[in-house]
Amino acid sequence: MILRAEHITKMFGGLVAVNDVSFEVEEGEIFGVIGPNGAGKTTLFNVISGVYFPEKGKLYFKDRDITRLPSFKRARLGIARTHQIVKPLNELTVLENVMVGACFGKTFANLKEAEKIAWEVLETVGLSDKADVLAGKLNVPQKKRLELARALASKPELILLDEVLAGLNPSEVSEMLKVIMKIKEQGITILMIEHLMHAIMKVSDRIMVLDYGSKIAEGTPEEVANNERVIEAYLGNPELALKLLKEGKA
Amino acid sequence: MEAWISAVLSGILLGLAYGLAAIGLNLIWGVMNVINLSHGAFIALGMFASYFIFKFAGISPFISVFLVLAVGVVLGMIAYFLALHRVILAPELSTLLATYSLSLIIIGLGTFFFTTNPRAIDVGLGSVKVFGAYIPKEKILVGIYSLIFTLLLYLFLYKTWTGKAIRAVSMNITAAKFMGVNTTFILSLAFGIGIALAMVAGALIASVFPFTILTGGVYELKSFVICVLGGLGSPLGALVGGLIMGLLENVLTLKIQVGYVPFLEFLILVIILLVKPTGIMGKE
Amino acid sequence: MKRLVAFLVGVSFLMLGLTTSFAKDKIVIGFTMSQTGKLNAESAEQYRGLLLWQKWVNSQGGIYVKALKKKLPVKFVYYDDESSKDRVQQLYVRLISKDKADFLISPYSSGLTASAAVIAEQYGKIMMATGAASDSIFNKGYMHVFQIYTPASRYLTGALDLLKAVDPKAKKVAIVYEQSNFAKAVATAAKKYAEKHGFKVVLFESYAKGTTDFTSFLNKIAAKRPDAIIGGGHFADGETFARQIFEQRIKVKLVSLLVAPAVPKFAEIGKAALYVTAPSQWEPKAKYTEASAKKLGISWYGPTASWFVKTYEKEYKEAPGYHAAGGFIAGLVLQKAIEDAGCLDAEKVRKALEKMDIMTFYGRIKFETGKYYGRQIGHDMVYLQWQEKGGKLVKEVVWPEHAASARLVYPYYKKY
Amino acid sequence: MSDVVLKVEDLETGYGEVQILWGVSLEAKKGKLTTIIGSNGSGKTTLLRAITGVVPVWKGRVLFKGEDITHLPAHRRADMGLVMVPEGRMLFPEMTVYENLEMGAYTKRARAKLKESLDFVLNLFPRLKERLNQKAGTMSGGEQQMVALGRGLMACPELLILDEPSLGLAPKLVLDVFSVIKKLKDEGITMLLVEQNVHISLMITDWAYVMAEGRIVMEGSGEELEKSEEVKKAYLGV
Amino acid sequence: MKKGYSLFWLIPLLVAISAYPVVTRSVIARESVFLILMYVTLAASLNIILGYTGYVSFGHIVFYGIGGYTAFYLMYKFGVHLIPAMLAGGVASALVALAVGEAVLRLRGAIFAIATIGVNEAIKSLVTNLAFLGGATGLFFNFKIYRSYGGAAKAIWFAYYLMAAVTIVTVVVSYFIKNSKFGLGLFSIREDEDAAAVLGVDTKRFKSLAYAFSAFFPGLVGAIFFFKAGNIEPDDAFHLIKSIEMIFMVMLGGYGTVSGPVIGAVIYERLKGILLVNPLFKNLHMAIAGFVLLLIVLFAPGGIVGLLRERFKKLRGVLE
Repeated sequence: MILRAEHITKMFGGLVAVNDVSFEVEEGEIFGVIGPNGAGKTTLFNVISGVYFPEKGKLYFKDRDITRLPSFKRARLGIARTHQIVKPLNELTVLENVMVGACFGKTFANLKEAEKIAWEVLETVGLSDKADVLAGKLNVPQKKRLELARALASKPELILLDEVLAGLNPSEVSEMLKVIMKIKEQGITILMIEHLMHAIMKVSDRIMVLDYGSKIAEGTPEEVANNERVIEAYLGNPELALKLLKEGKA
Repeated sequence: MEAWISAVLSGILLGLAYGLAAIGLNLIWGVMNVINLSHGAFIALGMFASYFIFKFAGISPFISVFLVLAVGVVLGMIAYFLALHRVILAPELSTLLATYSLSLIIIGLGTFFFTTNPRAIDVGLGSVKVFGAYIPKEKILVGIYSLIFTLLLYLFLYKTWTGKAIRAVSMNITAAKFMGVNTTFILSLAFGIGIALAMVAGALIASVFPFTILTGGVYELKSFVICVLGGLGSPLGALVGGLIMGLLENVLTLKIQVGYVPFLEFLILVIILLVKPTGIMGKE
Repeated sequence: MKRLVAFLVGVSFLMLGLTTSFAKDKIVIGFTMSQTGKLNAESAEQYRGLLLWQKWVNSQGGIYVKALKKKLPVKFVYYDDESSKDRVQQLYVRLISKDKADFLISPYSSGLTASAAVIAEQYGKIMMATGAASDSIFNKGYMHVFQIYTPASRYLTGALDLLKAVDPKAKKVAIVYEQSNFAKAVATAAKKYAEKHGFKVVLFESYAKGTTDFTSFLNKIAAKRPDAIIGGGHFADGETFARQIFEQRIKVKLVSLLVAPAVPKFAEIGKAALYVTAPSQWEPKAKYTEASAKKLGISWYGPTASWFVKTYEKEYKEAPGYHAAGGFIAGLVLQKAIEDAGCLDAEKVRKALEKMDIMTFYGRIKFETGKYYGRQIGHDMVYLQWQEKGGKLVKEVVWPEHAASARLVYPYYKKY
Repeated sequence: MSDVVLKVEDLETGYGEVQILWGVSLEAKKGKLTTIIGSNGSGKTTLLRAITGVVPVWKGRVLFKGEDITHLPAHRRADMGLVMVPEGRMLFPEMTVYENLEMGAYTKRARAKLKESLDFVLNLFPRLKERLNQKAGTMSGGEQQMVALGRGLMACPELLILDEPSLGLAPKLVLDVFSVIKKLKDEGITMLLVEQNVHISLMITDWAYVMAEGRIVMEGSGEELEKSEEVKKAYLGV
Repeated sequence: MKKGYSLFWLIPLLVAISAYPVVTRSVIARESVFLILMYVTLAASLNIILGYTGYVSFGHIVFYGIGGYTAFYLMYKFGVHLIPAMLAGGVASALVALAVGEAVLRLRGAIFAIATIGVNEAIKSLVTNLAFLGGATGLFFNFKIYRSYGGAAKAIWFAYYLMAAVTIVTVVVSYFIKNSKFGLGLFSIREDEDAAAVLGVDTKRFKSLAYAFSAFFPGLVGAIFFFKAGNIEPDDAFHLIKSIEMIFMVMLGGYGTVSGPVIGAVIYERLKGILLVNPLFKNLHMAIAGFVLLLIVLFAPGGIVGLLRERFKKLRGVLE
C-alpha cells in the first residue's frame, strides 16, 4: 500500500468539499476517481499534493504521515501530479519545464542529469520535437503531455493525473492511454481523475466514486458501473423525476 | 482642552480631504483590480486645473470643481483606452507600469509647462471660530464637499443603472456581460470616475494647501495607506480610512513628535497588508 | 565573436562622447541653480544678483588680472540642479572638467552646497558659497569654500535678543524648523542660545521638506501657549507656515521665520505677512557706507547700496532681497580676491581670500581661517518686520537698534 | 416568420489552436423547452459561450429571431432578448437580492417592464419576497439558484438559456428547480437547457440533443432518448 | 538547459566601458561611467527578484539606502575602510531582505508591490527620526577621511574601480544564478508559483534567497555611492523614484535576461544624460521616459532583448 487516506475532510468556509473520505491505493495499480462535477475530486487531489491541508483526517504515504507536509516535500518523497487546468511554465521552453520536474522532484538531479532525464521523458510522451519551443506556445493536448512529462521527470512513485484526457480527440486519447499504460509498466502507481468514462473504465484496476464530497462507491470498473448510487449520481434519480411529474400534475 | 478640540476638528476635516483623495484610487482598485499609480499625477492635475480657472477666470475652486469633475471623467476614459485597455487582463506588473508611465507623462509635461514652483489658491474666505478654535472656512468647505462627493458617488453607484452596472462588473464581469452590460465602456467609465475624483480632490485641496506638480505624489502614498486601512476596493472605506489618518496626524501628534507620523503610517500599511491584505474593513 | 566585441567596444566609446578643450580669454565661473524645484524662488533671486554683478563687471571691461596684464571678461556657465542633490555632483564635475570653470559659485541652499563642496575640494577649485549658511559645511576640512552669509549659528539669536529687549517677561519659545541642514543648524543654535539666556523652549520639532500642512504643529503650539514662534526653513514652507499661523489665529507675541519673510514676494499672502519678523543678511534700508568702513579701519569695495537697489529695480522691476545681494557680493568678493592675487591660480586667490577684510554695501566681509576654515565672521544679521504703511506692506529694519528704520510692532496678535 | 427562435448552423470554435466544436447545428423553437445533454467535456459549455458571444465563432452561423448575430458582442445579444443563466449561478454577491434582480432587467427593453417582471418573478419564487434586502452572497445554494433564475427572467427573455441549473444542489432542491422549469415551460417561455441530470431533464423536455466530443450525436423527443441505451453509454462508457 | 553565452560579450563590454575613463584619464567620462555602472548593477540585481522570480519589488531602493547608511556610519563613526564597510553594507541589506522577505514575500502581485513601497517609506521615515544617523539632514564626512586613500582625487578613482568590480561581479553572479538549478527554480516560481511548489521547488526559501541576492548588490552600490558623495541623507538614500528607474531599466532592456538590465541601464543612463543637458528636452525627459515606458508595456513587454529575440531567433543564446 502506497497511499492511505483516513477520514479526510476539507471545507471552504461553510462548504464541505471533501467529506470524511477514506481509501487506500495499492502499489503499482491504477486507481481511478470519478464523480459528477463538483464532487470534490480536484480538491481531494489538492489535499494529497499538499496545496491544501485537510481540516480532519490523516494522510499516509508509504506509512509516513504526510498530512501537514508542504507540497514541495511531498514532491521530493515521490508524489507528482498534473493539473486539470494545465499550468505550463509559459516563458520557459518545453525542455526547461521538464527539467524543473527532474531537478526538484524525487530525482533531485543536477542540471546536467536533469537535461538527460528530460530528453528521455520527452521521448516517452512524444514531445521531443518541441523541446526548444516555449511552453506557452503549445496547444492544449501538447500542454497536457508536457504536464505529464514534467511529473514523470521527477521519477515519482505515485503520480496523480487530473483529467489528462479532457479536451483530446479520440486518436489523441488512445495515444495518451498508451502513455499511461507505459507509465504503469514502469512500476509507478497512478491515481487518476477522469471524466471520459470508457477510458477510465478501461485502464483502472479499481475505481472510487465521489458525490457531493463523499465516497459513494469503490470497486472494480464493472462493480462501479452497475452500482445503483453511481448511476443515480450520474443520470439523476428516476424516482425523483417521477415525483416531479406527479407534483406537476397536482 | 481647547487644543484637543481643535486637533480633533482639524483631524476630521483633514481626514475628509484625505478620504476624498483616496476614494478614486479605491474605486479603480475595486472595480478593475488595478493599482492606479497615476493617481497622484491626476490629483496634481486637478490642483492646476482649479488654479488656472481661479487665476484667469476668477472662479472659485468650490464652483469650478464641477467642471473639473466632468473634464476628469473624459480625461480618465481617454487615459483608459490609451494606456490600460490593452493590458487590463495582463499580470499586475503591466498595469502598474502602464499607470506609472501615465504618471511620468503627466508630471513630465506638468513640469515642463508649469515648472515645479509652489503655487497656492488664496480664496480668502477667512476663518471661523468653532469651540474656541479658529478654522479656515476653506477647510470646512473641503470637508463638506468631500462628504457631498462621497454621497454623490454612493447615489450614483447604488441608485443609477450605470452605477449598478459598475458594481456588477466589479463583482463578476462575465455575469455582467450576460446581463447586457457593455463591460468595456463600464471599465473605462469606472476609470474615468476614479480619475475625476482624484482631480476633484486635488482641486479642493488646492484651496487649502499650496502645491506643486509633484504634490500629488504625497497624497498618492497616503491614499495607499488609507485604502488599506479602510478596506481595499470600498469607496466608503476610503473615507473611514481618511478619517483615521487625519485624526492620527492631528491628535496623536499632540503627544508624539510629528516626524514619527509617516513612520507609523507606513508601518501600519505593511502590518495590515501582512495580517489582512484586504484591509481592516475589507471583505475576505 | 571577436568582431562583435570590437564593434561593441567601438559603440560604447562613441556613446560616451569625447571631451573638447578651448583657449583661455575669459574667466569662466560655473554654478548650478535651481531653475525648478522647491528652492526655485530663492535661487532665482540669487541668480539675478549674480547676473547684475556680471553686467557691472563686464561693463568695466572685466576683472583685471595682473599676471596677464589685461582685463578678462566674466563668462557664466550654469545648469539646473532641480533643487535636488542627485545631479549636483555630476554637474559640478562637468563644470570643472568639461566647461573648464576657473571658479565656482555654490548652488542655493546648504544641502546642495555641501554636495558641491566635496567636488570643489576634490578638484581644488575656489567656491564662493552664497545662499548657504550652515556652519557644518565649514568643519569638514574644506580649504576652498568661502562663505558669504552670516552662518546659521547666528541667525535667530538676534530674535531672542529682540524679544528680551521688548518684553522681558516673555519666556516661552516654540522652535519649529524644516528638516534641512540650514534650518537644523539655525534651530539647534537658537535653542542653545535660548536656554542659556533664560528662555524656556516649550516645543522643539522639525517638519519634512515640502510640508504644506502645519496644523498639527499649530495645535501643539496652541496647547503649549508660547510667547514666540521662531524657526521655519526656506521660502515655500515659511510662507505657508505664516499663512496658517494667521488662519488659525494662533495667539503669539512674536513670529520670526527664516528666509521667507525676507523675500519681497512674501507680501503676497497679505495680512498673514503683517508683523512677521525675520532675520536678514541684508536689507535695502541697511546703511553700510564708506564712512562705516573708515570707522572700523578697513577698506571699502564695490558700488553703493543705493546704486545696487536702483539698478536692480530698473533691471528686474522689483526690489532686491538679501539673496540678490548675496549673489552680487559673491561675485564681487571673488573679483576682489582675483585682483588681489593678480592671477587665476586657485591657491593664490585662496591666500587673498584668507587675508581679506573689507566693507561692502552688504556689510563687512572676513573669513575664518581656523577650525571653521572659510566661515564668514565679518558679517552681521539685521531683523526686519513687515509693517503697514499707507495701506501697503513694507519691510522695516527693527533690530539691532542702531540700524533700525522703525520700531517693532508688538505683540504679533495685535492684528487679529 | 418561422417559430425557430435560435438556429445554430455548422458551428466550429475552440480556444487558441484547439478546436472544441466540430460543426454543431441545432434549433430552439418558440415556446418549447430544448435540452442539450452530454457528459463533461463534450463541449456543451463552449457551445453556450459561442451562442452568447463570450467566445468568438470560427466557422458557421448563429441566428437569433432570424437575424445573424454570429459576430455581435455579448451585451448586444442580451439586448435582443438572448438571456443566459450561467453555470455556477454567477450572482453579484455584494448586491442585495433585489439589486440582482434589477441587474437582470439592465437592458433598455427589459427596464421598461421592470415592475411587471418583478411581480412575475416574486410570484414564482415567493421565498425571495422576504429576502429582497439580503445580500445574495449570503444565501444558500438553492436560494441562489432561485435568484439566478429570477434574474434571467427579469430580462424579458425571448430565449432563456439555463446552464446546469441543478449543479451542486441537493436532490430536494433539484426537484424544486425542475418544477420551476416546468412551470416556466407551461408559461410558454422559450428555453434552452443544458443539464447533466439526464432522466429528469428528458422527462420534461420537448426536444433534446445529445452531445459528445464536440458534436451532436443524437437528437429526438425526451421520451425517445430516455429509452435509448446510447445515452447511458455516452455517460458511463459501458 | 542550454546555457546562454551573454557573458562572452557582456564582460568585455563592461570592461571596455570601465576602462575608457582610465585610459583617457577623463574625469568627466569617469563620472558618466560611474553612473552607468551604478545603474547596471542596480538593474541587474533588481532583475534577480523582478525578472527571475517575478516579484515586483517596487521599493527596491530601500536596500541601496540600508547598505549606504550602514557603510557610511561605519566609515564616519569608526573610520572603517571602504571595502569592509561596503561588504558590511551589502550584508546588512541582505539580512534585512531576509527578515522583511520572511513577511512580505507571502504577498503576491500588486499587494507585494505596495508592501515594498511601504517598507521603503517606513524605513526612510524611521531613519529621518534617528538622531545618531543625523536625522533628516543625514551625515557628512570630514574631508580628512579621504586622506587615507591618498587624497580626495585618488579616493574617487578608488570608488570608481570598486564600482567597476562590483558591477562585473553582479553581472557574473546574475548570469550564474540564471543558468543554475537555483535559477531554474526561480523561473518556475515566476511562471507559476503553485505549480513550482508541487514540482518540488521550496518556493519560500528560494524567494527569500533571491530577495537577499537582489538586495546584497544594491547595498554595495549604496556604500560606494555615498562614500563618493561624502554625505548621506534619507531623501537621497531612499528615493522612491530611483526604485522605479530601476524597474524601467530592467523593462527597457528585457526582464529575466542577463543582458537586458545591462542594455537597459546603459541606454537609460545615456539617454537621461543627453536629455538632461539638452535645453529643449531637459524638462521633458520625464514625459519622454513615461512615453517610452508605456510603449514598452503595451507593445514590447519583453523589452529590447525581447524584440531582438523575436526578430533574430538565433540570438537567444547570445542574449540570455
